[in-house]
Amino acid sequence: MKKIINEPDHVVDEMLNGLAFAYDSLVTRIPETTVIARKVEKSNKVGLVSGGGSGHEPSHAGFVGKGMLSAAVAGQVFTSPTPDQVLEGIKAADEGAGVFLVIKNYTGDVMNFDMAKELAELEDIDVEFVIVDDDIAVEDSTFTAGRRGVAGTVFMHKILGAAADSGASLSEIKELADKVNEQLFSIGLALSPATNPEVGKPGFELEDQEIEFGIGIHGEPGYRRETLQPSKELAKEFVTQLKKEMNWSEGDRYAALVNGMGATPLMEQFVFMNDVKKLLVDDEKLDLAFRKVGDYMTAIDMAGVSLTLLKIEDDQWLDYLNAPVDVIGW
Amino acid sequence: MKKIINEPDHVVDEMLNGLAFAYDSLVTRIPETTVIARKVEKSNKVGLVSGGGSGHEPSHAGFVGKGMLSAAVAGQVFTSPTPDQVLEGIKAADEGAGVFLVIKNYTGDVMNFDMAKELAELEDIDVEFVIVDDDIAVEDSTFTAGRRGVAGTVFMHKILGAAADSGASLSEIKELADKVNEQLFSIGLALSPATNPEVGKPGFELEDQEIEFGIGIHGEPGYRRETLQPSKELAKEFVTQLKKEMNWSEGDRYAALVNGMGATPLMEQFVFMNDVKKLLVDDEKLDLAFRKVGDYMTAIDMAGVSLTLLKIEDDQWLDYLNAPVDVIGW
Amino acid sequence: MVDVKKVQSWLTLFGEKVTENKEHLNQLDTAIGDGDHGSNLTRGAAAVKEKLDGQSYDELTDLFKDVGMVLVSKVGGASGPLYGSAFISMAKEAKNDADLSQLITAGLDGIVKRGNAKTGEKTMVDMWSPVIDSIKDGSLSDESIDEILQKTKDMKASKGRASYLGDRSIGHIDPGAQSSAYLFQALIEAGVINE
Amino acid sequence: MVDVKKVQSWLTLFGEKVTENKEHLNQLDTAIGDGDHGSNLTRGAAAVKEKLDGQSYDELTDLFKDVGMVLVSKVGGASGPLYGSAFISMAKEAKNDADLSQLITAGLDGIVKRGNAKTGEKTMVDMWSPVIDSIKDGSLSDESIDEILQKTKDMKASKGRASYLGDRSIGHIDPGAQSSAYLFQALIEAGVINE
Ligand SMILES: Nc1ncnc2c1ncn2[C@@H]1O[C@H](COP(=O)(O)OP(=O)(O)O)[C@@H](O)[C@H]1O
Ligand SMILES: Nc1ncnc2c1ncn2[C@@H]1O[C@H](COP(=O)(O)OP(=O)(O)O)[C@@H](O)[C@H]1O
Ligand SMILES: [Mg+2]
Ligand SMILES: [Mg+2]
Ligand SMILES: [Mg+2]
Ligand SMILES: [Mg+2]
Repeated sequence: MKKIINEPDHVVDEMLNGLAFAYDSLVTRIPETTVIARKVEKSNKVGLVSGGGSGHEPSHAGFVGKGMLSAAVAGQVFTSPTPDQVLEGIKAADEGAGVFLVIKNYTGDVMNFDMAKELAELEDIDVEFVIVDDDIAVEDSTFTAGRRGVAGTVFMHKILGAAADSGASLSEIKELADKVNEQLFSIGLALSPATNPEVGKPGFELEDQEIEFGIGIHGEPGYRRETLQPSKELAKEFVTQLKKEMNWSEGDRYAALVNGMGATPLMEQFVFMNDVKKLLVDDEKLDLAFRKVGDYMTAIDMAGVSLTLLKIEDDQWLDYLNAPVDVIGW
Repeated sequence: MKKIINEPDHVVDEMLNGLAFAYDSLVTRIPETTVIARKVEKSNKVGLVSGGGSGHEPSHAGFVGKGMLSAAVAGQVFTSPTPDQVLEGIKAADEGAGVFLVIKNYTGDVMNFDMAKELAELEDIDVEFVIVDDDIAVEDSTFTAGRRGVAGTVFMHKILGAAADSGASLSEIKELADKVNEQLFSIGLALSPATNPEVGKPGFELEDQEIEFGIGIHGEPGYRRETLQPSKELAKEFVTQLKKEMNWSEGDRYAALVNGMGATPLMEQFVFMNDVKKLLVDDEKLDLAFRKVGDYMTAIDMAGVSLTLLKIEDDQWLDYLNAPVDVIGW
Repeated sequence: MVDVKKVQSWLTLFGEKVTENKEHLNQLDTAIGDGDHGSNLTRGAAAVKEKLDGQSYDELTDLFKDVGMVLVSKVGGASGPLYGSAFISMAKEAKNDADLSQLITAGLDGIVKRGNAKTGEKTMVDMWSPVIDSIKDGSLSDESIDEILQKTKDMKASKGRASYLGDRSIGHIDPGAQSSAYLFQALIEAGVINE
Repeated sequence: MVDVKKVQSWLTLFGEKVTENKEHLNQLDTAIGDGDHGSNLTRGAAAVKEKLDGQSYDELTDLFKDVGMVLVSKVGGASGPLYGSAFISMAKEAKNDADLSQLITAGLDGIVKRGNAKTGEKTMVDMWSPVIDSIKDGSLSDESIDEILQKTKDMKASKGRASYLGDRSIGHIDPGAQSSAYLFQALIEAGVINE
């Protein structure tokens, strides 16, 4: 393991301190917690909290700030934060109008955030939540813990953050979140595995020219291993899988995110976006009305990319995506 | 070589198309060129042009937009763009008040940009330039081609971009650039080499636990190889080298950039920033009045970090650094 | 009646076993999960030790509750809330003068309420549920625990992280079942079972 | 007088040599630079070929100018402007009925004006400068070219990318000197030298 760290079990603590120091005009670390909260005057709006295991940087603390998350709660690397920490996040986010939780569909996250919700309700804070499950690589919940929550979560943050900022109520945000989640689909691939610093070894092995389709953001296995192919073939596999799910028609409007998994340079991500464009815009005649390329939901030092598509069902979603924010990572 | 690309010699072309497509509200690719120009109404201000070999993404196209660069010119991977391309960049940037070039001190860049300047002057465009040479790992120009231009260049873009936006004249920008360059110091290290897609093999080799101090942004060798140490020791080496150069005193004001080299996750960069903070703020009592962490000037898929310090000689520099921008990568 | 002191040494022993076998648990979890089950529980065990060391309890319910709360707030991931819920549920049951099998049954209820797993889904439930039967019929032993554990090998996971592997989860012992095996081995070793 | 047709086949030959030896040039440049000198010049050679194919020149100056402009606009890096400046400078000199040694001297002047290197700094200048002497005294041959080339091995680079290596640049042939060696071998092969 070759990493710029000190003690592996201090990584999360030191990372949060580094982040809070570097961006102290935007955010603050709530003392004695793993919560990064925004420095924004409270104004009786709905608070938006997300979080999960660490290792997905800039998720989630990188999206804390005006127009996006009120607070982010970090767990150990690839391990959901505990309910007491999530509760601290909820308290930091609470402006009196309730708090909304964005949870990625992983067993640990769901259970810990759910317990936190119970604890918050004991303290008379209204809490609602959405469980994002955008990863189409996984079979549905009859066979598995359900589709995982992956990079699409970042679109969820952005849209809900803008809605909260514009004064939407807790129930309006809940309704919006459920609608967005229904239209949110992602799929990823890995060229090389992630190494959790606390584990010290890669989570899986890939041969020299082998890649894996359908990987999750903690190195969970995907649905197929094969030899590395040109970018345009990789893009085609993604588009084929997404099309099966989404049944789009010419002219449908989408937001698209090409997301780097942590060790894949932007150079490759832009090349990949160019291939996605050829397939979706030139061939499928979709209207990609909003686009992003970069590292948004990573898996430590995994090399790979994911593609997220969100079907824009409502013009307002686009406005929300385009609304200005004051965060580290958007 | 394991990369998400198609033909290696189409990488730059496809990358520029992917970028221009993804961010078409901000930038446009000038047809038949490798120039990315901003979509901003021209307003008779000084145009700011940078560029260089590709492989440093988000540099330089990621900094094109309101408040920063007018245009960026991309060369082949790790190869300076040619004078005719730079000339196209100059023409795209020209608003009638002259064009300023930010050149990184590499022999190829200097010569090609210089030829472009001559060509532009033939077309009656006033051109001035700065040659950024912030890399303290290199001996001075009696022994070498001079100190290299590395991540500090991004601070140069930001400061000059804000100055140009506020209406500074070509000669004022030249003066500002020279002053900033004098106060700009960087140093980097690599954990693993970069692989140029057109070459197909890593530019150098490092053992399993070996790192190299003083590396350049194309994998140029540094001043020392040794065994990987904890982040805080790496930070100490950087700070020791920078202190030798800069002779700071308690209370001096600095801007600091922790820059990832392309394959180093943000997690590690934030841990590193935390160690930099302990050394510079807690121990040396410097005032780090501006801070950034992230991938700004990369070397394709090299793993490593660099640290840039800019001594703030004038309050206005801080204002310029903090001024809002509309670009992909700041 | 279940003896509070013995339970305390049971839980201390559990923590020791988990800590000793941290790497083994991580390895099991690397095969079908994310490789952290040992690290997660070791973190929890350290916190439990800190909480219990030098402390003595009069009421079983207080002991279970403290352990449950510590686990919930230190472990994270899936296993934190699950083990935490088990002990909190046992704490509630302990108020009713429950016997050991009633306590463990309450623990399982806590796990199931939190995680919704049925038997056969390759989770810790597949350790807890048959162990309860063994306790009831007096057949719990290191051997029977190991037998139960081995059975998780052939199961296909449909809950938790291992479920993403589908058929590829078959052939591996479930890490949570393994850690629960340590729990019940510790139960025997601490003599809670034989009173 | 230098024959235009022969010069054209000289430059075509140069492009072929560079293209054939692309990997070798890249390898030399990997050792002390960034590994692209072969790729850079091959790109340039392809563009020169495209420009010259089927074209015939009456005036040497036009031929040199076209080649220089193509190299400047296709090669990039350090070698693009340097080779480009060499040929543009030769184009100017060709207007003066210059002989071969005067032409190559003008080429070297172009390189030096652009790059400011002196001899001994381990650059292509260390090929061009002694080659001019050899042309003048009629001793230019494949052997003398190779001798000159090998001498760059022991030099320590203080210009261009190799300069960052300091002492570690010693022991390697300079890639730009190697490509210039191909240029002058082609000169002999095309018979420009013997008229
Ligand atoms: N829904 C569930 N019900 C019961 N046990 C579960 C459930 N999901 C996961 N587990 C148990 O949790 C164990 C994994 O715990 P751990 O590795 O600590 O958490 P994570 O999966 O979040 O990394 C699994 O081996 C399994 O026994
Ligand atoms: N200042 C200079 N003067 C003359 N030749 C130079 C100078 N700098 C570099 N060179 C030559 O250029 C060669 C490298 O060219 P190339 O690899 O194509 O460019 P780059 O260094 O930009 O990658 C060197 O081997 C050397 O011969
Ligand atoms: Mg985990
Ligand atoms: Mg080069
Ligand atoms: Mg796990
Ligand atoms: Mg080179």
